[in-house]
Amino acid sequence: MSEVRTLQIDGKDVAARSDETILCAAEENEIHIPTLCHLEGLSDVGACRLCVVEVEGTPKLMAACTTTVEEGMKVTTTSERLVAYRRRAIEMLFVERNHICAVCVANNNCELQAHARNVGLDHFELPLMHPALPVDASHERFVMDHNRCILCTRCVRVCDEVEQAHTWDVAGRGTGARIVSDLGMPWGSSTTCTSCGKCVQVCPTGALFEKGRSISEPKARRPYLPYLVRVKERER
Amino acid sequence: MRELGYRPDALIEVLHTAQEAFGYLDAQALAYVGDRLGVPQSKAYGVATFYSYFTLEPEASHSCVVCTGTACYLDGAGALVSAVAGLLAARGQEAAPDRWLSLEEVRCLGPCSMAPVAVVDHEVHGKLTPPGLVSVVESL
Amino acid sequence: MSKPKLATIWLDGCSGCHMSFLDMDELILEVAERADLVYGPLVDAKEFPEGVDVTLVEGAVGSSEDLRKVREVRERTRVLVAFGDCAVTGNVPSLRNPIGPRAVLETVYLEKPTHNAQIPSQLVPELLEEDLPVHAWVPVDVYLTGCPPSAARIYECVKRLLDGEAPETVSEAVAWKFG
Amino acid sequence: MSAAAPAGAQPPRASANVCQAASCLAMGSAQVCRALEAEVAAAGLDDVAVRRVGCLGLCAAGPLVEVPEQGRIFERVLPGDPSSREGLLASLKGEARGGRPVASDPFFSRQVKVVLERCGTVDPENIDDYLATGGYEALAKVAGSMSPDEVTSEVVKSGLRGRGGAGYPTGLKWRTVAKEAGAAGKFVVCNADEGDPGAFMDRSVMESSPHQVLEGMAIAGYAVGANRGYVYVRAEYPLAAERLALAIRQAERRGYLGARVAGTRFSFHVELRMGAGAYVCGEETALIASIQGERGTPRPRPPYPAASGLWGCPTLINNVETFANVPSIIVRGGEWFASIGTERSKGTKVFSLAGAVKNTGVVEVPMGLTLREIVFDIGGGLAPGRRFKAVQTGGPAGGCLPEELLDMPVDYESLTQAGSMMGSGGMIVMDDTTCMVDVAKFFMDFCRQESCGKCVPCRVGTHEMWRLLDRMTRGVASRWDLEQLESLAGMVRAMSLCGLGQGAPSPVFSTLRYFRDEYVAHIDEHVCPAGSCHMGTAEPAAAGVSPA
Repeated sequence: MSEVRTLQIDGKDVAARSDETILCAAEENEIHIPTLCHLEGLSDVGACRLCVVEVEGTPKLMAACTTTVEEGMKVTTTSERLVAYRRRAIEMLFVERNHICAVCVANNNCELQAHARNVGLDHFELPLMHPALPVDASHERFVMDHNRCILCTRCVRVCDEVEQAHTWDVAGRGTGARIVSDLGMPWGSSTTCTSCGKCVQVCPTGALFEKGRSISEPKARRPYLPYLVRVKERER
Repeated sequence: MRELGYRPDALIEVLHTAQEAFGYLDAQALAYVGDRLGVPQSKAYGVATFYSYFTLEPEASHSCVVCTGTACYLDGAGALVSAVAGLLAARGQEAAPDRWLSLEEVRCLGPCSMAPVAVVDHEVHGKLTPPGLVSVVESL
Repeated sequence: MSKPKLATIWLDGCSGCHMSFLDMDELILEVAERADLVYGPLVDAKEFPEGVDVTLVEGAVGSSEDLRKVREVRERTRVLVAFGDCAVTGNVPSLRNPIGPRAVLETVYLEKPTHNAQIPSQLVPELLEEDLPVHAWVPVDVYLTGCPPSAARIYECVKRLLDGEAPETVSEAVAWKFG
Repeated sequence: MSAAAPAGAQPPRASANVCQAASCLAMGSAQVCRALEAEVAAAGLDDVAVRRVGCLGLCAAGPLVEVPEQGRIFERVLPGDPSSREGLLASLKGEARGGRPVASDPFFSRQVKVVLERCGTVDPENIDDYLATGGYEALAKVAGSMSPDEVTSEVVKSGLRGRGGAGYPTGLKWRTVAKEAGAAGKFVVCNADEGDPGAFMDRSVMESSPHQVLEGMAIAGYAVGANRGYVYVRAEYPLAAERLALAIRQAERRGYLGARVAGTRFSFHVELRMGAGAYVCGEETALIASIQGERGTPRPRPPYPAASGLWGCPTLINNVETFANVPSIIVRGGEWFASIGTERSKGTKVFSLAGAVKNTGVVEVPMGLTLREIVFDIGGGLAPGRRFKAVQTGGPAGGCLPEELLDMPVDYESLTQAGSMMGSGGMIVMDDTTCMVDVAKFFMDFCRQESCGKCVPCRVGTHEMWRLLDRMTRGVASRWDLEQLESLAGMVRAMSLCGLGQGAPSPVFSTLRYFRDEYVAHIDEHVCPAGSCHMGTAEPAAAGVSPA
């Protein structure tokens, strides 16, 4: 059974359950830590590094989404250094692929774009890599545009953990890493995809989208994940 | 596979075995392995493309692996690679499907005292010079 | 005291940012009042003048001519504004970068045309290897994002710069979003 | 397979110990062995044994053959050259001539062998050789007469610290795993994924004394309450894997591994797992993923593997050299071990010496010896006419140490303070023809290719740093590029998820700290002081990003 822990986040005394993450505890206390790969209802992987925080007594920065609270912890969620580093991380996501907001289906509905705005990112110091990447439009209803993918793996996790089809996974490594369906074949020829569309729903950018959507057209956000997860837990 | 008990965690071992048997991992092999071990296809593909030892392309008849670990790098591994690449280019065979020779770079094979090192058809050659390696390769 | 000199220039872009500039409605009269518009697509001047106070550069740098111009502009301008996403990031024109200029020219001039297919070589500037943002070539003082930036933000930016505000504080004030 | 004397037979008057580790094998030592057997037989020397042994250390001069009775090591005994065996055969006949005298040669005499005690003396493919030198005595003692806590206490007392890199106290790690409940079982994992380029000590240990590693693992299993172990060997080491697999089978047959270890109720099963070419799998959470048959991507810690490792079970992970130290600690006691080395770094450390040094090979020295003693006394210094510039330790997460630090003692703290690290023990000597910017680029290229791609700071950051370093080595970089490099290095170190990314900027930091003038020369003067970079004629206004 979980117990109660008391800790400080940004100087504010907060109480949390011992199995809660710093991110969770912060959210409950209206302290907002930026996140990108995190999505309520999915497991956390600590990959995007936006939610890193300073914990007193630890020289390393800790990902708030994967670090559980401890008694007496003193957490800082915003500092000059953290803001600069987060900004750099967002910049890196922009420059590694071809994120051209003006012609993206997710324009104005994109979490990456919103983060850039929040940290005041108005240009890139790093040169754009401009990789040649494919757009997979072979699925009858959906499109995967690798130019917009930030490898947050939300699609991989929702497909594995919630839909349990495990159509998506990550192939390759380093800057060559790509989201793939089945054996790297076109999405449309996937034998495991149930066309449920959950991956499209959870994609934070314009990498996965429904056919027929135009630029900037708002996408309906359906907060069904926590509900589905609860149903599954009850079944178990 | 039977030996390893059809467990999902045997994936890498089984892929090693499959590659040894067929020379490379094609879609059919990956699908079969995934199926038998209860590993989703995309995961099998993800694993096969993560590790540099696995190849999804048919093997060339001969292989030349140049070590580019620190000691070899400092001792001129780069020149070895360019020499063999030059030879391949001259023969116009680098992209043919039934290639004559595959040229690979690998990070540190361990015999650093013999730097620079290359492995030609599984045989280790040390203290190489570019002409030396070219003559080894040409003798294949 | 003479009025500050304002210039605009149009490189590799769609001119949408200039359209947005014109979209200021009556505020454009105020800008005209406050500054001398000494160069731009809207002005009949052949040569980019010396001693310009503020220049809005629309578009990315895609050709040898763009590069020559942007270097000249930088030399002759005190505060250079990367005006819109193309100037700031490369944006749509930079979509050609993954495939390279040769492939673009071949597709446009050789494969697609139904007659007289040839790549023009006279009187047109050479395409650079990559289509890059302005700050890849010359220092930029203020980044005005947007595709296009709204008329209100353009006005805000120009007004503050004409008022003599430091480029850093102007940058912060007009920072918005891409797209 | 082995020429170990059968029980009851006369011990040989003299023996030729022929090195059968990878480096000597590559120079033809297997053929040397056969040729020697024929020649010994032809000369009628029936009281001479030709034995196949593990690494003799001086890999630079292989194939190596030792005649222990004469205390001499013969170098470059080539298969196709009978004249290279003349001195050796004379020595086997009893004449004291030729070869390199072990007792007076600093390469051998300055070493202290704990881990390498049996390297070059036992046949790695024969368990009897191992048993004859006291092998598995420690395990029998532990399982037969010590409590798990006593074992752990002995290791704590020894002061042994992890030999894989970071130097975490081994005893403490064991205690943490021992305390875990582990209702579903616990695991012991031997990290044999020696991936640092230029490091080959662990390979040498596995190829030369595989049983010693297995014995260390079994003792650890007993101490922490684990009944299953995995050795994760990198795919580039087929010989090491082969010998370990053979050793596992032999040990199982003899009852030192398996159901009833040394006749006690303790059981310990060991399985071999092969890597498949991914440096990041040396990181413990990635290694766990890889053993589980997954992509070798690290995950954030905590939870540490000690609490949640393989399949969520408490898991003890140590590296090859750490385990190889354990049997001696049990037999001779923790206090004996702690008497070697320095205050905070106990025992010995095995290094692989490579690069521009005369005696390249594997050496074991007490902690606290200076870099100068290792490079110049043991390593024999540089080739004539070459000038020492730097020694690189710690692999891609380590650093380059300059001449002025040569008198620094080699221990965990000193190396870290100097901006490098102990790492697994690779030591690469660089001379004045090596460009330090190019070295930094080399390591960054390595990290960029080995980055797993999970977190963005490492995935993109290593690529961007490599690009900047590449510009510098081509003579097209500006001061702005240098500023960017430093800024990126700080961010990648702080923000990356695992040790690969956190350590990747280290070679940049250390070369900037000690060799900044070389960076400046590349940038301001377009000159490579070492003369190794091909500086093109400056490109007209390269498309770098210029400052606002």
